[in-house]
Amino acid sequence: MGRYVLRRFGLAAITLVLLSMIVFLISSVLPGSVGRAILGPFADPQSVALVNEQLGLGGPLWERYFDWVGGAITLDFGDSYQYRGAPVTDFLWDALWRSAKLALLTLLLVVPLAVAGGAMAALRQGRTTDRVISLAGLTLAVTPEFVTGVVLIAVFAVGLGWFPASVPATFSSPFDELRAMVLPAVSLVAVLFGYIARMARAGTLEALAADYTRTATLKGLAWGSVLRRHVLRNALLPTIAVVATQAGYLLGGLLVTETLFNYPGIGRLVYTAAKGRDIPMMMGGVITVGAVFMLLTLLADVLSAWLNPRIRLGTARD
Amino acid sequence: MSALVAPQAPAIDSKKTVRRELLHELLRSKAFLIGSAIVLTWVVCAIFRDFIVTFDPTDDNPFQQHRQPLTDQFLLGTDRLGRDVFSRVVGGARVILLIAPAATIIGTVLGVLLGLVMGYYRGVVDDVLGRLIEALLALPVILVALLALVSIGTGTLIVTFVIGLLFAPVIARTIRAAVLVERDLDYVRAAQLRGERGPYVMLVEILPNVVGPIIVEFTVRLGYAIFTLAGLSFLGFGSQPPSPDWGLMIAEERAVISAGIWWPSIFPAIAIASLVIGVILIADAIQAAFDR
Amino acid sequence: MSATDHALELDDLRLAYRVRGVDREVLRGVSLRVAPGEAYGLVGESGCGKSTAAYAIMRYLPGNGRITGGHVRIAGRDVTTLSGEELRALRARTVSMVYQDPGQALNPTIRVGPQVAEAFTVLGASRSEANDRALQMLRKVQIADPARVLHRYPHQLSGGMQQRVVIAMALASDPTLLILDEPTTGLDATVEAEVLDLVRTLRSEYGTTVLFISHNLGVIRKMCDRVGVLYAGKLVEEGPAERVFHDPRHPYTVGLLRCIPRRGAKKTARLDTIRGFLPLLGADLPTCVFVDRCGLADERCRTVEPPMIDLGDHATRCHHHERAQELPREEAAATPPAAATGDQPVLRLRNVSKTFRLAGHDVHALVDVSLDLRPGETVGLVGESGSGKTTLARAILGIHAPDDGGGIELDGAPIGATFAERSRAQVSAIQIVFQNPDSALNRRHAVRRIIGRALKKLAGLDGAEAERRILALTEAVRLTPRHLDMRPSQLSGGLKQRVAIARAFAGDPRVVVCDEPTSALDVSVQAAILNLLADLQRDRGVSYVFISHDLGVVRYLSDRIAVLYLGRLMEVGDAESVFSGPHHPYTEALLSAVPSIDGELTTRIRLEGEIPSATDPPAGCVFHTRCPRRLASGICETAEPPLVEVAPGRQMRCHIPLEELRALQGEG
Amino acid sequence: GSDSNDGGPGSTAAGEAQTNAGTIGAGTTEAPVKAGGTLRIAGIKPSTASANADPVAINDGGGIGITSQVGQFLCVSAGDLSLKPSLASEWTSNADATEWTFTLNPAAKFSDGSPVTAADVVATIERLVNPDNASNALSAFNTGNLGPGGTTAVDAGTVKFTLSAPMGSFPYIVSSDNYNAIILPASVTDTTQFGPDKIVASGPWMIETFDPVIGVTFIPNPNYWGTPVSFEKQILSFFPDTASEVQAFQGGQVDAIVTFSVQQGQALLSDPNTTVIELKAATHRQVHLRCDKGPFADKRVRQALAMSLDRAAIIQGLFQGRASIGNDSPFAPVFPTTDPSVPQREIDLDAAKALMAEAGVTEITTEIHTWQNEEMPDYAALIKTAAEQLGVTLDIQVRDDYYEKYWLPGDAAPGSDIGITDYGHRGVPNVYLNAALKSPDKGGVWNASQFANATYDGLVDEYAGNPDIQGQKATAKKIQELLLDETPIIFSYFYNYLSATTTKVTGIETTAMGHFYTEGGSFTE
Ligand SMILES: Nc1ncnc2c1ncn2[C@@H]1O[C@H](COP(=O)(O)OP(=O)(O)OP(=O)(O)O)[C@@H](O)[C@H]1O
Ligand SMILES: Nc1ncnc2c1ncn2[C@@H]1O[C@H](COP(=O)(O)OP(=O)(O)OP(=O)(O)O)[C@@H](O)[C@H]1O
Ligand SMILES: [Mg+2]
Ligand SMILES: [Mg+2]
Repeated sequence: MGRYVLRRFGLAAITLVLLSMIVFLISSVLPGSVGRAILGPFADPQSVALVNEQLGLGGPLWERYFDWVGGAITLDFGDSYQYRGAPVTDFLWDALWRSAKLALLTLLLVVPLAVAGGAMAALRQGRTTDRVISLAGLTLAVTPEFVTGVVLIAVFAVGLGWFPASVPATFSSPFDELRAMVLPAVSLVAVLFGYIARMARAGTLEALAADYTRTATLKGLAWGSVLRRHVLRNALLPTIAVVATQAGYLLGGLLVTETLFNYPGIGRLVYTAAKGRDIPMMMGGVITVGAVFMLLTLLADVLSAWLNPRIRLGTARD
Repeated sequence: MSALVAPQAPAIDSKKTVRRELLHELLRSKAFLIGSAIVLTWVVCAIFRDFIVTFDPTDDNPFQQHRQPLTDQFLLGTDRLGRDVFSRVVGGARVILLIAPAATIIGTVLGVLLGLVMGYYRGVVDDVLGRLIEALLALPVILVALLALVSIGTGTLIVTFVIGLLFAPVIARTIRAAVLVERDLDYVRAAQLRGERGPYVMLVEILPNVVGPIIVEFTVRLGYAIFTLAGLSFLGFGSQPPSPDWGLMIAEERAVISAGIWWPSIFPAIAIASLVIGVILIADAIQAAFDR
Repeated sequence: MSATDHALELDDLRLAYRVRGVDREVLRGVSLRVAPGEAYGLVGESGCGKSTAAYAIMRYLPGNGRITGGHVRIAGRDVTTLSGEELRALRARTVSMVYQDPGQALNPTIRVGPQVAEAFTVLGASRSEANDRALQMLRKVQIADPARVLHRYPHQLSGGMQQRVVIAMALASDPTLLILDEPTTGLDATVEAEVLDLVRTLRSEYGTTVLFISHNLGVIRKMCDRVGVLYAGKLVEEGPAERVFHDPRHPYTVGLLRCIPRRGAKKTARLDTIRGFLPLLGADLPTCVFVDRCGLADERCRTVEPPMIDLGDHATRCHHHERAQELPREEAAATPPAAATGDQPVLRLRNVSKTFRLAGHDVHALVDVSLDLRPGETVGLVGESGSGKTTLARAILGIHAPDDGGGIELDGAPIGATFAERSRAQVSAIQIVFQNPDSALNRRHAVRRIIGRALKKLAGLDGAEAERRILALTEAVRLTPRHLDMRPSQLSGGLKQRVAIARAFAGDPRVVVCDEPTSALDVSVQAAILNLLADLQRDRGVSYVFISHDLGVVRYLSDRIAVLYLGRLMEVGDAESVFSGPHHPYTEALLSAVPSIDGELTTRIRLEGEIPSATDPPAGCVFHTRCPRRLASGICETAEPPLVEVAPGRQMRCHIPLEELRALQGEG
Repeated sequence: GSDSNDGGPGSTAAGEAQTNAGTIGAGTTEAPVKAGGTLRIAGIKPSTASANADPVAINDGGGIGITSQVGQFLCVSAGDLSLKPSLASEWTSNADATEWTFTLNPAAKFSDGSPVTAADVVATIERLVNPDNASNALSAFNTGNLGPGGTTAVDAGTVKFTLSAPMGSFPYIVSSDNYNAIILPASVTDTTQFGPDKIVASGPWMIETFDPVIGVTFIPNPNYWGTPVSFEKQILSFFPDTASEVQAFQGGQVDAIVTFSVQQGQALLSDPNTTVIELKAATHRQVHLRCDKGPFADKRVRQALAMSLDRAAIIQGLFQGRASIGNDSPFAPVFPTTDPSVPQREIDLDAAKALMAEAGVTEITTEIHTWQNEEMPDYAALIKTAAEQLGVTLDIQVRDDYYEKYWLPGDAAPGSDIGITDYGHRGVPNVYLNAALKSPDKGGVWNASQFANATYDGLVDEYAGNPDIQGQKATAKKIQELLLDETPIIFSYFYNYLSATTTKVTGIETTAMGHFYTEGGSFTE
């Protein structure tokens, strides 16, 4: 198990380095002048040249990359271009924390719902309940989040006025904050529900068809205990991995949702940084998203490995 | 070890009947029928656009009757420039049904080749490419697409290529898994044992056996291509105005939903959702048919 | 007889699976009775409905399965009408079941202890009581160190131990009826023998009624008092085991028995087969179910359904039961002349070792194997699972390069370690027939293409010449040109294996490695393939390295036998002398584990413990940890015996002199 | 503040004619006011340059929205385009308008209690005119002919600006029109962290918290020298676009929107609970046509294209009429110096086609570039449609890197044959006349159409140097006619500047540049 975790960590580290290279390459071909991007269209050419010089945008690519990596190892992603002088990390942690809160709320809502829904669909396989849950999940999962979001805003924020349409700068109470996060969270729940429910359904079906379930049933166990002790336990293993993967995506991926609801999370941070040619911010954000994603995947792997004695204890025989 | 395998008696099915069997399976699936009906509707819209639309989807009738609600003349109302929403929604089908399949084909071809090479050769090739793919997959596709588009600029062609390239790793991963299973089968060994070279084994021996996963993967990715392209258009990284692009239409008109002007944005939203759902329903049914 | 007298009674049981909207009949009215305390064996080819019958008894059917008629009574109670709760109670207390693949039957995420204890808690035991009784039960099934096993996860146990755990759970409720569905299929012969011994012991102890399902006639004979032969969902013959095996009265039973290589049979005598195939699921069979495959069938058989004819204690469903044993042979009985074997070895392995380097440890899969193979000769390779048979085969083929220091010679000249380093002639000279014909053939290629491509690559043939050779090969493997345009999915397992054989023979090989070529096939098909291999050897003078678990098959086909244990050759010798003894203690144990349909009772030589790991083989003689004849002197624990020639053409790796072995085994 | 208005002979403010500042909708309420409360304002997320609210760097409404709360100018360019005193109580110039003297209001204090002195003004202005500071105000001061060293303190309360050339409307250059020019204490040397460091200034509000991503909270300046504010707190939240602002406003999360567009703010225009503040302004879009090369080098083609546009319809369609028609010169109707007698260019397809024929052009295919901002892509679509009738095919390219690549032709930038650029409001048209249209080597630093015309350059110098409004008007007529003929840039419309508050808020004043003055505002009961 220790070896396994170590190995996975090593691989994740390599992947992260590769990711940083890819992103660095992409960002190094960003068009136009950074100085122009910072100072805006009407700035004097003289000023633009000055800023370009200040930012030290010279030197060969690999040299700049190693400079960057040197900092990144100590979690110093340099100073932001757009928030001149301010360290990128100040923004990153705030945005990450906010995204994490949103992600957490989303997961708290979606996981129990989707797992229960998926398991229920599996138990009623082929019947109406299954059809309804599967179809609804599928439909929600493939409906772009901005479509769901727009509808949610129109109905619950503008129409009924139950929840804010966007996230204000400050909150008078944690309750207010929670209320503001409901709509973005729900639009994310809609997207995730289908994935997780599908996974839970497949896992449950597999466990239901497994020989050990047959053993348990033929042992004369009550159906309830068969489900609890034998089916669900094994069915949830693959679901854990999906949840973690989706959590990773939540943090960075749903920049569309964050933009739509004006939620200052890390997705929007990267998006605005990219549009504003704020390369340090963009690099920092992308690497953070990637690292968090990998960490969560790793965690999920380790967790499912730990829950799965075959991996935890190693295979005694082959 | 000796697990007994049922000696299926010389089955009656020939090559043709295998396909017919699959088709029958699909035609019996409600999901497939509904999905096909939806997709077909949009395909018809795309192909016969000029016979269906009542106005030129791009630029007829500006300002004459902007933001008109639904009437007999304007079936789905008009938008802020007085353009017929119905015509634009119908015209939008052509936009998406050109670029989404194109992007998916690029991704599938690349992904399949990559998956074959990785799965077949394993070893260093697989490790290196695998890490690269892992690295790319650590970020949501839409985020990477955005970075790429910001760097190299937008445009239909570029977006198509970027999405294709970004889908390749995902597809490669699936195909690789299928190839890994195949390459451990004895027929591959038998081919190697008579001195076949790598490309022959991959393309002639293995490829035909992973057609199932490829078809499934293609349809699933097609659904997500539509999804992603719409998202990019919504963020302003897709087709250029005045192209009747659904994502763009929603982005342009979403602000006025609250003013009660819902038709210019809700209809494209329904269009996107229905097309993606249609494609995914088909993908689901195909997968189920292959799994059986 | 009143119904309550039977532990189990099936009364015209009919069952159908719904496939693509159509009900397909699987059980076509099965009636049988099992008396309390009796062991009843159910045999039949794969797919004839054995497992279906077992699950019908438990009323545990897949969603598309439905009992369409008849009754199942267990101790007089009709299972088909029980309520859910009654059914649960019945499963908990009265019937238990053990099935194939124990590894899958145990929940991988729960420790063995709680899983066994569950069987007691459903009976109302408290938790601690259940734990105690679980421990007792594990002792009963003779698991070594049961207290520790309780805390293990299933995957940490060997297959044999897993099956013991499953049996322990099954016997927990002291059931009146125990159903065993192929409980040993998939286990090694040595392990199988132990499990069967255990079942016998427990049965005599508990007096449980047993329904034993197997396709292996030897196992059934060993385990059962009575047998029923199932064919296409119908019981075609039933009676006391001895009578059914000695005086079969149904052509199907007769055919089945003829397919099996009997002790003493050699490849020079051809085996018989059963023509045709099992009818398709749900096929319309209005009269005798076997009529299409029967050599005795006449007009009556085609028009009148034979009833179950009572022959006193023995019953058969055949109009011609008196003539059953006169069933004409399907294969020409003519004894083909033996192939000439040359003296100069065609293939020579010199000190071949193979070490797999896994993360952290080395697996010594082959250690210093030297072996000669003469032209036209078959060397049978036997050994338990994991002993290195496949690894040896792969080393010969050049799939695995052997470790440095060893080498392979073809016709006296060394050849490349891997196939990539061999010339085309060398590659063509050594070919293989795989175990599983399903995966050995490309599902997407037609037979013509499969064979044609092999001809092109191995024989360098193209065009008309290739076409001619394709037809010749097709004929040689008893396929018809009609088959050439089919794809594997359209062929049965036996036909597929013929295609695979044709492919292997495309380049006129000198040596063909057969890695369990028949273990995936039913006995009737197996017989045909064995005949084919023998014919080809005779006609072409090819040499075989023949690997099989089935010692009967190996004995039938082989001229010489090599016994592998932990990657080492323990014994090599002439087939007859290896089988007749004296044997290496390991060979002795292997032989004694085989249940035979001839019913000769040999004393079981039990192997202690489990096969050690190839990563960390024991010091001294690698077999000493399990050897029943281990010397008291302690030399076995310290010194590894060399492989020495103990008699002309006979090598053995044992500290015990041959004479002493002869004496020991003679008196046993 | 002081009541004195229009100090000096060169003052250009003319409050009477074009005043249209005011409110529309149901908002003109006389309800009793209520002191206190937190005012929540929605603003667009500041641009990259404005992110830290550095007064030297800010370049957009987002930045102005912050600095105008905490800082003050020498004078204010009001909604009606008149100049009003602020830190300076009066200003005068010498006869040829090359020397301007400003008298500071002695009551003016910074929020730390220290008085605003001439030294502070000199330090602030010198920082802005210094080319080494990458100041966003450089072009403005270039237009105003003020360079480094031109600002001097006469005494503690008097500042003198010495110009390199006459500039009749110079006070606008140091007014709120030049939004970078808020006066900071001389002790401030580095303004780059203005927001985060909460640097002291003289306005009614002080920064309490500053988050460049989320927004800014303000508390009242205890040492404010003007009328104390009524609100007890003010929160400015940043939004990525108008659509989100409108949603937040409708959902009740904010009380005011700094500015919104007709297109995106449709819902507000008809909402009875909303007060819409509307100002006529000079805000516009320039459709530049390359004069030096390419398909539009022939002025007849340019004229034809300009003639193909149905401006009335455009204004109706894009702004529901809330805009003034443009006549292809920067002289917006709102400017007092604009001569309305110059005939308006109308749609005339026949004449346009005739011009094309005369120029011998039958078919043109090129790209029209712009960026994703408000109605600009739509405007491009309309131009495309109109142009098609003349055989001109325009492929629309909405690009993020418009300014880097397609606006001005340069070393690495191809520029564009035709493009659409957004220009903000100014109190006087001088910047438009100079930067956008003067020959590139004569100060036309934003000359996207590469228009070079010596007569024009001369006329603009004459216009700028003339301190008298009637004299300016005469020159303006010549400029208008010249530009109408040459048509280097199409000016179709100047749209009105819209802000919104809920009806519960009164007394807010805005400028079309993005200043949002809450000093006199309060909640109603
Ligand atoms: N759920 C099912 N649906 C449809 N057909 C089934 C189902 N289960 C089994 N069958 C088919 O029913 C037939 C009998 O199956 P069964 O498992 O009872 O055979 P068996 O005699 O136990 O064979 P084996 O020796 O391979 O275990 C086979 O042809 C099998 O393919
Ligand atoms: N590729 C491999 N990597 C590591 N170990 C291997 C590999 N192949 C075989 N082994 C190990 O080598 C030993 C011999 O395996 P081999 O497959 O030759 O046994 P076998 O006699 O053919 O068994 P079976 O009867 O189960 O087919 C086993 O311990 C096995 O685990
Ligand atoms: Mg079975
Ligand atoms: Mg093997």
